[in-house]
Amino acid sequence: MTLSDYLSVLFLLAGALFFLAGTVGLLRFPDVYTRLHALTKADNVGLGLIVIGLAMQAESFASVGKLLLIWLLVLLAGSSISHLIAKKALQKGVRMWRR
Amino acid sequence: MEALSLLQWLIDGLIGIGLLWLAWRALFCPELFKAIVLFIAFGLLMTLAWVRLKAPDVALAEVAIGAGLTGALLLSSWAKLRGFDANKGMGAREKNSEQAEQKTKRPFFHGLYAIPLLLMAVGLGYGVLQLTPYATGLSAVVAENLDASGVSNPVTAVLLNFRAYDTLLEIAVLLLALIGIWSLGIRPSVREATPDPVLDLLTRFLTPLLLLVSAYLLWVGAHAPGGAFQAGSVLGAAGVLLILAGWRLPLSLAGLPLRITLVAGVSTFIVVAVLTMLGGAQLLAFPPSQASLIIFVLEITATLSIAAILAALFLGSRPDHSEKI
Amino acid sequence: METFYLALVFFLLLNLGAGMWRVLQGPTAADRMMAAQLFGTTSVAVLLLLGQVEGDSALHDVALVFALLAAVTAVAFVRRAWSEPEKEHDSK
Amino acid sequence: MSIAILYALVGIGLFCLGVYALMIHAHLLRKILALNIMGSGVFMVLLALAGRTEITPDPVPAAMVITGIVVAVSATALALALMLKINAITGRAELNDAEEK
Repeated sequence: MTLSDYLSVLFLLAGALFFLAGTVGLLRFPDVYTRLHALTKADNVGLGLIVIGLAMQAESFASVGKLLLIWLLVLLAGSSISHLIAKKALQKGVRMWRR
Repeated sequence: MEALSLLQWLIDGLIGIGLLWLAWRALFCPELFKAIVLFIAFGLLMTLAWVRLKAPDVALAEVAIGAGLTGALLLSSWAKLRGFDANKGMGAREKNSEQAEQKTKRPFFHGLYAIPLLLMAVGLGYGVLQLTPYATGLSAVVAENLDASGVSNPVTAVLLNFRAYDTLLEIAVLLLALIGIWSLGIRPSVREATPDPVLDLLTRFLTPLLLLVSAYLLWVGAHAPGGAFQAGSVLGAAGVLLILAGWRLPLSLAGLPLRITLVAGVSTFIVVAVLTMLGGAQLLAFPPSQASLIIFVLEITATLSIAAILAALFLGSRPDHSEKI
Repeated sequence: METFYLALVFFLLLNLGAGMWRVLQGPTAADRMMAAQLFGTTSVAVLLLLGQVEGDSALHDVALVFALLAAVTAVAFVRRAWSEPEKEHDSK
Repeated sequence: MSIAILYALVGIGLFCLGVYALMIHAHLLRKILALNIMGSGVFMVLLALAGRTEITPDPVPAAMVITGIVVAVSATALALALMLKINAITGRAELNDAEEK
């Protein structure tokens, strides 16, 4: 195992951790808005870290480019969709959680 | 090595159990909307199963159609159904789903149905277990003739050369489904409100990307997973996205130009089929020297037709009548 | 390395199973759809990892199409299926 | 038993679940979901049996399944349109043959 292998393992583990955090948040948080917050962590950071980890192992720049494209796409789509869901939920009067 | 194969089994076991569980919940949970979301999730997991079965071509098709188009179709039909119930008044809103639920509460008869089905499952399972554990099927035959087919991806070779008649009939079936829907004379839904700026931006970004990916899949299909179906369904998804964002085909294009696009795939196929027969060969048997070119032409027209048909299937009503509500 | 990737895939799949609870539980339609969204992103990660294990770059294409089409489904949800009010008050 | 056989058994399970749901549900949207799941089960059996090799799997079933997936989506679209039409005419998304009503 070379240094880049260790680094990539590190990134991948960190990514998996964010996915776990996202899932736990989705299950445990009290309302739509906080759950959205948890979901976007998994979407953006979790997948981003996994993409970085895999990009270190990629053979060609083309495949690194494709990996980054996938990440950017999920980033853009995920955040727009989250915005739309949150806005719709506010319009509909889905209650916000208060302690 | 031991840990590796154990992990493989765990992953496949999890996917298999997940598929069965999702199917069960999607079919037997009381709420329709929940059932649809579960079915979408089922389609996504199905994609992973195809990948595990080493069929990336099928995974691509499943992802574009099973996960994308079927989900959008089901969601929009559900919304129309609900909107219809809502129009009839508050009392009727939940009627549909509740009736469905009441009907499932007849366990005695349903238990009787389950017995022959269980027997059938056991019989089929026994049959599968009796099969030889290793079989190569037709892969050797395909590999032998791959050089003469004009492409190097075996699945594309089968779809557009060896069994091109399947594809011919398949595009015809798509067209028939569309004719069926159009002949139902469904009233178009009321024009939607202008999209939110963020959705507008997302659409403007996604549509060119969908076009690009579609063209890429068409090109890559000759030597790697991809091809006319996948490209066509991705292109069709671009159409669905535009329809969702409130865009409609301009009326000047909704007449003849649209119809020509819809039938382009099947008519090119028929012309090629007739020409090959006139050339003294069998139906759709391409001469190896020209096979590559013929497949290229067929794939392009098939992609355009499949995309147009899928988008039109999603729209549901005839686009040239959409203004007369 | 391969074992590690597969272990990661297994872990992510377990995550998916846990996330399914939110689809079943709801309570609003948005919650269910969000869980499906997480399902999509996790599957993209799984596809990328499997692509690395099998050395098959075609799986990157599958992941790309997956990300694109998941967005289309989500748009369908926001534009069509969730236009009805959640509670009993009618806006139309 | 190999992984391919595992998936073939899952496919049989999906098919039977689909048939059962098709028989007991009255709501047409459920029936359409059931038909789709039956189809997925059949595709899975086909591809699993094609995957019974160490080398690259048989491409012919894969091509057939791709065709099948596209046909399934067009059939689903037609079925959904028919369901909406039935709902518009009778007010219920169900077929009332041999009804109590």
